[in-house]
Amino acid sequence: MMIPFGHALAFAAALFVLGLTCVLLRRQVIMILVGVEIMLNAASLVFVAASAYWQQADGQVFVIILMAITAAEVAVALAMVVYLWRRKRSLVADVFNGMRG
Amino acid sequence: MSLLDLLALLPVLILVFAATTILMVGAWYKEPRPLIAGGILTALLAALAAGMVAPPVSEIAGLFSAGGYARFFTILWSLLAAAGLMLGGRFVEDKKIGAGEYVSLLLYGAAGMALLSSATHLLGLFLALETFTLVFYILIACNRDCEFAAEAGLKYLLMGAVATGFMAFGIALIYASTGSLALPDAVTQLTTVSGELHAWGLLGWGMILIAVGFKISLAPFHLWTPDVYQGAPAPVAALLATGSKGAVVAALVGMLAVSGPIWRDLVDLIWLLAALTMLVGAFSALAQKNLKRLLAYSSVTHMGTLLVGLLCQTSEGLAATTFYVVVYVVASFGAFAVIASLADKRGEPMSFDDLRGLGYRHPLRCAVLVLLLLSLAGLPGTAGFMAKFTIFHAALQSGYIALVVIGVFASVVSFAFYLRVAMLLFQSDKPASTWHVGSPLEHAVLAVCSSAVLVLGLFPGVLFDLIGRLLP
Amino acid sequence: MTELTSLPQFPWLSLLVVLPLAGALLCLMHRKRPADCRALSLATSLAVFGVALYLFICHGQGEGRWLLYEDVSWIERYGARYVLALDGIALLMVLLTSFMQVSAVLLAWRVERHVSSFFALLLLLEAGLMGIFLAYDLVLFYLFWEVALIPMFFLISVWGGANRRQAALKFFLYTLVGSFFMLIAIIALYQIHGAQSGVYSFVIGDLLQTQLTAAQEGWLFAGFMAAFIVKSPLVPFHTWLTDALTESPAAGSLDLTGLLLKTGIYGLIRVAFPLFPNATESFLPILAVFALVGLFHAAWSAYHQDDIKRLLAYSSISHLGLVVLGLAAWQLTAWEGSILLMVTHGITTGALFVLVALIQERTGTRSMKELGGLWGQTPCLGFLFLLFSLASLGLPGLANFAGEILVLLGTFQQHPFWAVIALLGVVFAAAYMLRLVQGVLWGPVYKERSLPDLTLREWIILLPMAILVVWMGVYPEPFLAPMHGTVASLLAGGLP
Amino acid sequence: MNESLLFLIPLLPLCCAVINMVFGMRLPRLFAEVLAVTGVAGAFVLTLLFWGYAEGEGTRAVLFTWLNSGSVDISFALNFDRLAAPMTLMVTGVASLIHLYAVGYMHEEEDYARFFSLLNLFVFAMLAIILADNLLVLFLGWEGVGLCSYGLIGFWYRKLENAKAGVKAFLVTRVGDVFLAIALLWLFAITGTLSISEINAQATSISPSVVIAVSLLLLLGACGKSAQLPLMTWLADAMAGPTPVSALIHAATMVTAGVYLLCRLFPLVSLSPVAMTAITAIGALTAIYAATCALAQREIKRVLAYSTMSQVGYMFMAVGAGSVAGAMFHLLTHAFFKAVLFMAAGCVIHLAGEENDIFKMGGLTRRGPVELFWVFLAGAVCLAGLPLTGGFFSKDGILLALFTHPDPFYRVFWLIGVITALLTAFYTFRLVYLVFAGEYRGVGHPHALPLLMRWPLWPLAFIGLLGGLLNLPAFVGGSETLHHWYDNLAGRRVIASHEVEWMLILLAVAIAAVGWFAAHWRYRIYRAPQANALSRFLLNGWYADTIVDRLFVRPFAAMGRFCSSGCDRTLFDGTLNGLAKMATGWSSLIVQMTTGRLTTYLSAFAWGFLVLLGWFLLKLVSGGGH
Repeated sequence: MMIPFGHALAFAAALFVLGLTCVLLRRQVIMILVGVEIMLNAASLVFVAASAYWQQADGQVFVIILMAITAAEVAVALAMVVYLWRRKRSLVADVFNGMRG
Repeated sequence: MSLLDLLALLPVLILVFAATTILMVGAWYKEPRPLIAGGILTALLAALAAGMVAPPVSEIAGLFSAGGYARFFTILWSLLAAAGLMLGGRFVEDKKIGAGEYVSLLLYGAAGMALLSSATHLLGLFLALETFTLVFYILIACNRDCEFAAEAGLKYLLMGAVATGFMAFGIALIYASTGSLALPDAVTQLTTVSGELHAWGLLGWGMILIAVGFKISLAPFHLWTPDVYQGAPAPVAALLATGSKGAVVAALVGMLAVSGPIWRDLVDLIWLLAALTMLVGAFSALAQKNLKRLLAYSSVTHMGTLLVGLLCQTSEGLAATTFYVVVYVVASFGAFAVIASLADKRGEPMSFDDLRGLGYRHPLRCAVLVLLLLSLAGLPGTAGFMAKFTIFHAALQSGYIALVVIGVFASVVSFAFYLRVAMLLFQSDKPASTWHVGSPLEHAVLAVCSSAVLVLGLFPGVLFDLIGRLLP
Repeated sequence: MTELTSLPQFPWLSLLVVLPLAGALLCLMHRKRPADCRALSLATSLAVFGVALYLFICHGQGEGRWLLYEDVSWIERYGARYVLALDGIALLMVLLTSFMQVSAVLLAWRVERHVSSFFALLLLLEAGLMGIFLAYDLVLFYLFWEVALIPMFFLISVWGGANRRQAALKFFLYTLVGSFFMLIAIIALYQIHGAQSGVYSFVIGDLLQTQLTAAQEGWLFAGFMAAFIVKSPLVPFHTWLTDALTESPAAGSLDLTGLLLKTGIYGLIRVAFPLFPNATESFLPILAVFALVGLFHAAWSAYHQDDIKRLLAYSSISHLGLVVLGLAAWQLTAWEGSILLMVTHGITTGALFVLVALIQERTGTRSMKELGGLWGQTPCLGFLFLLFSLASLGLPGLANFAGEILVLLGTFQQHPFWAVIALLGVVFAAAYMLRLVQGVLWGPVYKERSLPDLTLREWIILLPMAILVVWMGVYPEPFLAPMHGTVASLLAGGLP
Repeated sequence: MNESLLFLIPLLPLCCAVINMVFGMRLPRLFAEVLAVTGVAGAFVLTLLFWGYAEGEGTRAVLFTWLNSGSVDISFALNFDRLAAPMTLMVTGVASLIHLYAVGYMHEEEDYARFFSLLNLFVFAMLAIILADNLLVLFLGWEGVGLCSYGLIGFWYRKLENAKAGVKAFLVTRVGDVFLAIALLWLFAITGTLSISEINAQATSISPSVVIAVSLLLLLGACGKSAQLPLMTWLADAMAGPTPVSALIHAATMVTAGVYLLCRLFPLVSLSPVAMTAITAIGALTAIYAATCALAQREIKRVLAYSTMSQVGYMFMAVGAGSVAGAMFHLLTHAFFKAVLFMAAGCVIHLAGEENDIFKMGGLTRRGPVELFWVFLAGAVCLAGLPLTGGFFSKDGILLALFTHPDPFYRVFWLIGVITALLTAFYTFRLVYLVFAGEYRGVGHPHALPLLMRWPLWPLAFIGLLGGLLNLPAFVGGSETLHHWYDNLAGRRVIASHEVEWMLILLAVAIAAVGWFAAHWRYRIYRAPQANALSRFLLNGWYADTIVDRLFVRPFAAMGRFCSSGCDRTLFDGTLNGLAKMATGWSSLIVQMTTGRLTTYLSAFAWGFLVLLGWFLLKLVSGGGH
């Protein structure tokens, strides 16, 4: 195998952090969701790399299931986005701060 | 995946298939009551199946255990789903929500919790977790009349999504470091591998911890809790506060039970989390002016206490934790049930102004509420005391004296805010307005919860022995 | 005492606990019919009193450590058992409790708001107290210990005076903090004992044999003391009491001062001292200092009060200081005096609280500035007020004197100095009690108003107390006799 | 007759008291009065009947066990012996007459039942003291008389100062009681018993130092009840009570309880010369102090009160000089003539229209029945110690005992006694002149004197005058009856040559005469008194009250303020409230984390993550990760 495991992990970690940063810095609900997707992809990457490293299929199975779950999650999320837009005509996350304390 | 596996999976299958059917039927047939009834029956049936049908295999497809412990929680969550449906009935009717959807979602959720509690494989764990998380994304936001529902939904959704990210990545790292997803190995390998991989694995555990921290709202990942509980309809909040958390804890307990103490390197981190959670929860609750938020924060405190039990990693501690989970679920669910049963067209009585003097309008249910709150506080004679007692016992045995002292301190504070509610309810300065009389089903739920709290408080021996036998 | 398994007999002790509980439940069921609730709770408390009286007469003179002993397995997993044990001291406390309870119910006859709940809470309180006085298993003891707080809490916070909620919370949390320390100590002791003997048990009798290092014993003892000292209460942990007593409704303050206060000292006698003899030995002098400080502090504070209820609250604290001093002397006579004084103080101060309640009913005030000359307006009430005040300042021939003189006689033999200091407190007691009497009975009439004298119900409450006060002052023998054996064995089993 | 019938003596008054207390107001007035009188008179008769029991070693009677715990075993027991018998007789006798007088005196009082029951109760308590076989029963009576005096002094409770006077009496005497109690505890700790006879028997085996201490404690106790220095302040104020009360409590009986106590425990007390000297000194000081105060008093009853104080001082001196017989002798005679004086004073006040101030009296011989004057005079001459009266002999006996005491230092006390006698004679006749001589200076209208207020005075007056016969000294041909009656209890036998005795007699006569003439010269014609510093000083009893107030009362109140508002309110509650505030403060601080904005919540993840990473770094740096 040409790519050392460590590099893969490092790259995935970087990706994860990027995704997290996106989640933290963007205010738009959509963009936050995108950030989450990136984080999940980082996870998938690790799985793939690991399954290659350990010579097992489990990791790839997990990746596939992960995709499915992500899809479902996104579906719900988008429905929610529409719902929110109807209510407040805005998708800035911090607009929804009716409850606090 | 043989037939025997399917037989072993029967309770969950019942839940899922019934859920799907009801979903289908609900599309054409809008009459809520029969659908709800069907859902309740299904849940009870599932519980019955879990109790009666002995599983032919001990493990299902290497993903889920079919052991007594898993069965126990399957029964518990199924019953909880039934109770949730009992509470939800009136809510669905009043708010004109598709009964089919509601029922099926609840059943799916129950299935997810059941699977989670019996997961023996990180994949299964992740799957189950996501199942009921998705369900709650929808359920929380389902009340269109409440101005906060959408907000609650959004908050839970985004937080949940991020948590999922952490979860997935954590599992991935563990897999990377150990090369296995099956539970005992996945965690026990970690002790054998060394160097870089070990570090990655620990990191993975840390991330899982963060994700779990979100699910069972440990400080500082608890911030969403009060908002979501406040925005979510009481029946849903009840499930969210009890089932979704209980299932996760149950999964952790199972994990620790099969694979022995695995947190050697994480102990002081968890110690910190527990202490922080107990204190933050207690003190935040002290400042609340809204019953649902107060219950949210109280649940935070309880999760901290649970973590103490988990931290021990001894059989003593795990048994205590399990007991605590059951007791907490019953009491907390009951508390939300009281709110749900009082709710009417105006919404739910949760602000302290609504509660003031309510005890003279609805003495019985307010008395029940006080009883449940006292149980949550841990008054001797109620189940809550026995639960706290066992946890402290285990903690002292493992030598976590400081944690016990903190826990005691936290429970003093929590007594303060629970009693404040109790006084509020029976404060006769100005007459309170009348709320809904509550449906028989709701009263039944309350009766069950309160009697359970008392019985478990006075004769906890039964449950102790059961748990002692079930723990793998 | 483990070899003393449950004797084949009717479970009288459980009956003492269960009867009030049943009464409470029945009361709650008859929420719509207050009259029935009154009758019901009166019947219940009378029945309990009957049982207690039966025990006093038929089982009062038993030999050995226990008069009655009930032992049923409860929580096997933790070795907690349902053990109720009756000895001479417990017998007296039970008798006192049931007696006071009857008065309390009669006193609460006039309560108008939420009658059924009120009586239910009263009965619940009685059950809790009975449990505290009888339980011989630490978990059970702790259970009753806490359960007894709840009814008191609601009695104060719902039916209490002006700033009742604050007082109620203070009362509850303060005592709670103390008892949590006890909880930790209980668990720790349990584990130490289990680790040593392999037998995990919460029964005090078993735990007596635990071998503790000095440090362990000290810490555990401190844990228990935290609960008992706060409950007793010893100065400076007493401020919750004054507020609670002042704010709580008449029946509540009757039970609080007459019974709930005694639980702390009772806990010392029954739990803390026997379990930790060495720590006790080294702690006794400190305890004595606590007691004396409390005695004088409370006496002085009482002298300064204008609210007569608050004055009485302080007087209670002062008396309990003497009781604790007697215990600290660790001498048979002193102990018997202390226990007798607990009982008599319960009756006299309780009666005074009743009278204060009646005065407040009639005049609508508790301030000495707005009282005076009551003797002329309500002679019978005045006479009883004078009688109980004299008893409480320790006039020979009345109840408290018997206890006090025994305490002093005993204490002087061990520590003359303590006794002499305590004696000065006697003058102080006279000072504030006479000030009270003068403010209420003598002097010019504050306002010319036609006040009714004692009604029949009030006579029924007070007359037995008056008779007892004289009887116990002149012939306390029947009340001393049952405790001789118990006290002796406690003292023997106590210090090595 | 078995001896336990002796209990009828104290119990009879008690029962009557209780009956009166409970049913008094519901019974016809006459019945209540008859009941009260019979109670006491019955006791008197019984005492006569049982007189035989007192001879020899006396008789013990046990009723039942009072306290029994461990080594403590105390029962209600009487000891009717030669010391107790005459005292009992005197108390019951005088009390019966006073009760009769009281019936007349209180015939307009509404609240008669309380009055009579308290009087009877008092007699009971007094009898308990006298007949007590153990110190605890004695203590019962001791406190009992205190209580009754409290109730009787403050009888007219509507006037606050009366009630206050009552409280004062109770408290001051209670201070004395504390010392008595300490002595009691101590004696029990040493001897293991409280029976007086046994204590006296074991007295010699007690270490001297302890004896001194205990005796001094007993002395202080006695001072409380007998209004001796330093616990004398209550007696003068106690005159606020009705006159019969003053007569009964403050003349005849209660104040002599202290003397009786010392005589009872004489075998113990006499073992320590120090204590004896202290007793004498206290007596002497009190005697002269009270006499000086009496010189300047304006109220007739206060004069008598102070004179009582000083006479009791004589009795103390007698005890101190070791002559129990002398003390008891003076005690008995004094009881009679002082009772007469008080009751007569009551009549006088009636005649003067409830006027107490002797400067607003005068000429009362012409306003009232003349026999009143003679009775009063009889009392007065006894008090002044004119020759051949009872007072003369008893006082002379005491002076003789002092004079002949082996310790020369006692001569000083003797001198004080003599001076006091002079003063006594002077203020007594001052009183007589101011009240009876000259013109009426008051404005009040005389009230009629009911018969019951007049004739009880006669017997007392006669006994007072002829009291000397009780213990007529040998050298005037008397057979010292009382002394022989007491024999081994009588204490030191006073032996003196006839010359000395005659010398002292003459001296006493001279003194009495001088006092009388001085008063005659000063007060026969009334001259308005000029108030100077000295007279004010004496009028206020050397400002003793002020001193006590400054030294004890105010500090006590201050402590009360400090403890209640200073400690409890500010310190303890302050701390608690501070804690509560702190908790709420924290909570409001923590709650601010929940901003309600999603970004905050999400950043919590980040923070958690960072902490996690940091923690791992820490572990790695510290050689973690294996």
